[in-house]
Amino acid sequence: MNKVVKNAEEAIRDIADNMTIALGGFGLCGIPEKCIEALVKKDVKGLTCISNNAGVDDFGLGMLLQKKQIRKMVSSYVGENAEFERQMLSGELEVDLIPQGTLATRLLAGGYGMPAIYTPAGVGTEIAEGKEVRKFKFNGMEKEYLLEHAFEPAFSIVKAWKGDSAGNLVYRLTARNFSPLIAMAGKVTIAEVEELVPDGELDPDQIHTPGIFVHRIFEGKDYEKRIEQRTVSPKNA
Amino acid sequence: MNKVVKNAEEAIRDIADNMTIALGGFGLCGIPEKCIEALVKKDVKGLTCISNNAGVDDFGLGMLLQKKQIRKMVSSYVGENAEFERQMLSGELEVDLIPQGTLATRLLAGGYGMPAIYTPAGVGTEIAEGKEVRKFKFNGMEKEYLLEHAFEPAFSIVKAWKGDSAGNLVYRLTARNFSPLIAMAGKVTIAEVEELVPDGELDPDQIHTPGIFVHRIFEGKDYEKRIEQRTVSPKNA
Amino acid sequence: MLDKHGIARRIAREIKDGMYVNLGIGIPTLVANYIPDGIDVVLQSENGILGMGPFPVEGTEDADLINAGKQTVTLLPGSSIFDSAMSFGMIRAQKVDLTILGAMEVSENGDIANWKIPGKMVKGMGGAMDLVACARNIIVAMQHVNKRGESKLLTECTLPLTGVRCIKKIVTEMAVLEVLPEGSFFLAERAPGVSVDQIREATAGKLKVPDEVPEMTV
Amino acid sequence: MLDKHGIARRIAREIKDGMYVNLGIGIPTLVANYIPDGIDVVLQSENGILGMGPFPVEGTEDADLINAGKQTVTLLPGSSIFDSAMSFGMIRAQKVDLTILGAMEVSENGDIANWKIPGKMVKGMGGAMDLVACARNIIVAMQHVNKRGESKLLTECTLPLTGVRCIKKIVTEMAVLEVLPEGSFFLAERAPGVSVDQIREATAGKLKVPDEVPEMTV
Repeated sequence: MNKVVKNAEEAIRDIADNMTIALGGFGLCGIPEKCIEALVKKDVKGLTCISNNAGVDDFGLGMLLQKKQIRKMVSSYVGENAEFERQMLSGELEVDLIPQGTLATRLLAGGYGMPAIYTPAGVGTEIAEGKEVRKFKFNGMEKEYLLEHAFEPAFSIVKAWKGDSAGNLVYRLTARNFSPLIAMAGKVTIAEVEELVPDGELDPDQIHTPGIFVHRIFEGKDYEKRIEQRTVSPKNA
Repeated sequence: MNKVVKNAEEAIRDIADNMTIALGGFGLCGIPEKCIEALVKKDVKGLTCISNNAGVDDFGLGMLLQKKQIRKMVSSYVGENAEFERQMLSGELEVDLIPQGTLATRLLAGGYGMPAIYTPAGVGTEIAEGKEVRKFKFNGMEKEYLLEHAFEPAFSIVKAWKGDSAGNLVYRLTARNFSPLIAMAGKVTIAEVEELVPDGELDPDQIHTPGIFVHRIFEGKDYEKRIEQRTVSPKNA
Repeated sequence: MLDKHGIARRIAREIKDGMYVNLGIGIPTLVANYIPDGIDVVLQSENGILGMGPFPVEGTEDADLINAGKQTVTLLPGSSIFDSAMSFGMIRAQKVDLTILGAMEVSENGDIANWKIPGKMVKGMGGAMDLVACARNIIVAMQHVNKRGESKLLTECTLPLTGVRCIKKIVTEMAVLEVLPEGSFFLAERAPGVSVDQIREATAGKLKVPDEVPEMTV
Repeated sequence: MLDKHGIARRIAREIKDGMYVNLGIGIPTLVANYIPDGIDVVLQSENGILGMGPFPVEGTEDADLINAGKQTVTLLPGSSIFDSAMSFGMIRAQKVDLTILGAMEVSENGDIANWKIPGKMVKGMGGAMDLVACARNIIVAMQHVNKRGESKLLTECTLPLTGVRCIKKIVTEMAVLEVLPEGSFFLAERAPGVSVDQIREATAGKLKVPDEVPEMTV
């Protein structure tokens, strides 16, 4: 089943104003650079973006923020982004902050057809307001859990290391993060990969995202892969 | 962190009468042969076994059934086992039949600390008796779901292809099946592997079960890997 | 009257290009042999395969590579292996486009029974309850009547149910039937040489027969 | 008075052989530098690492390998990488033995606030709400008082909560404190050169002081 498209422009052709999309990445690590660029160029507006972070001012989702293409961010952590903070505090940008594990599990729920899940994260905090609270026993302890609903984004966009025309994806190191979950949750899922390999080259035992979850795939060129916090040990060994 | 034990006997040393244990495998594919043998030898009784299948008369869990060591089976499919059928119909053996996806997801829930999950499997059937039914909308459709609880076996036993002393596991082909889920769900998890490799040899990107879920690991010798249904295509090409 | 290969061949025509398909044990497994050329289909096996291929050439069987019927199989290029939670995850999320499975009984409102005969046969439901509860598109491959000549297409199932109001299409040795939302079997096609009266006789549930019932092309 | 390295060093003594430990951003990250020899510990980073190693040697940084603080890191032999659902799965299932994180405020009943200052700073909770709600064993690394000299160990938190009744142990520049089930800070250890009175003064919440308060060994 050949899911290869030419490029990012073709892959995102039908992402329209006011849609809900989910994007892989943690900080700037593993973000779908090419599709974000194409969304900036296409200038779609009013997007709801589900993504753990919101990029930095001039890279990642920050580029969409700069152009005010995002109506609402659904994230767990949005620091390191001055334009974001400005838009949020001024009320231009709607922000739904969600515990990171809840975000991950609501995406998993979307991919696995579980309409809702229970998690203890946020019980007793403002996150719990208006949510169903229920007691369960787990690991020998009774405690309270919140009912949280599955994410079902219209489009999901992820970046992987390698992929094939069947849509199978392999991620590299912590560039994996939310991407396999986001890939599963999308009604339409777009994957950009550093290397598109012939079918049969990827080891079937080592696929992180099976092709059934991926609808369009293309090879991106010249990834910048910017590092947010370059921390190193001294060179003397 | 070195989790290596000498052999199956040492690995199962504290599995005692009347405990609940979960075992990996689908049919005879990927079953923990060595630990099952050791359980037979140790002659623990009154076990509750969570496993998709119950083996055949003289292999796999069938060996524990022959010796009447199992009080209760929790499975999705138990055909192909005459002794099983006899014990069940005579009432000697308690059997809890569970839809395969529910079984898998309840194990996942145990591994992921989700006390309960919702699934539509079995709604309106005898499986739903006494269970909470709740309507949710998913994928544009409202339907009924059952609340099902996480499995939390005292011991989990899985067989993997390769493993290291940190407890990381890699499975081979469909011998994977339920094993990663079972490995995660156990309060104590035992892994037997065809090959125990030095730490650092397994690619961190390609671990199916991270070592945190595994408490004891050993290399088994001379796996029989019996085939239940040998189906072949003719040799003319 | 169709034989089991005929049923499989007729069902194969329901498979469209680009589909992900789960095939149950028995007649459904045969469907794979009749998928028309030029139709690109990926077979899912619920024990954890996408891209399942034919049985292995003798001597190349691998104990670690079986399908949900525990038969040795092969993988095609572009295949993937995953655990059972992901397998039923993709089924539950309706990523699998079509499920084909057998049945002991189907009722006129789309209920299906195929996992248990109380006191006699209890093999378990395997993945069937998940598949019928989740799939958007289910085709049942079955015999119209049992060995004692009794209809298996009923007003109500007599055996413990596998799923309720989930079956939309049935292919038997005699006919192709659709389950209508108001609760009846719509006779869509006759098998070659089978009359409407024969089908009416073999169907215990409500049968809706249109003015013209085309003979199926297999 | 301890500096932040002193706090980290004191916390490191809480880490036992065989533990899986999650270290938050800031002082907790420093704890890794002071884990005693002979103690075998695996560091978890909630973006998907088990077996996290030190920062890479200059020139070997890899943009694809960062920790939850977005810092470039390395992997140790026996490490593994996984997605965020599994990462928080193992946290939620309490497979991670110990969580060390920072706080803006802690209350005498173990509530913690560390993610939001209404109208001023809203960076988000990241994984903190999951970690405090799930972990069986949490140590807070924090300053006893804020820049204006006000206590951060309170009767009740004034900032939006991250989690309720979840903190059991706190290490500050002045003391080691345990949160007692009935709702008070138990003064377990004094930092070198810090008096009980100084600690009493810096603690707004209920402070329970035993007859003898040992000076900590760092």
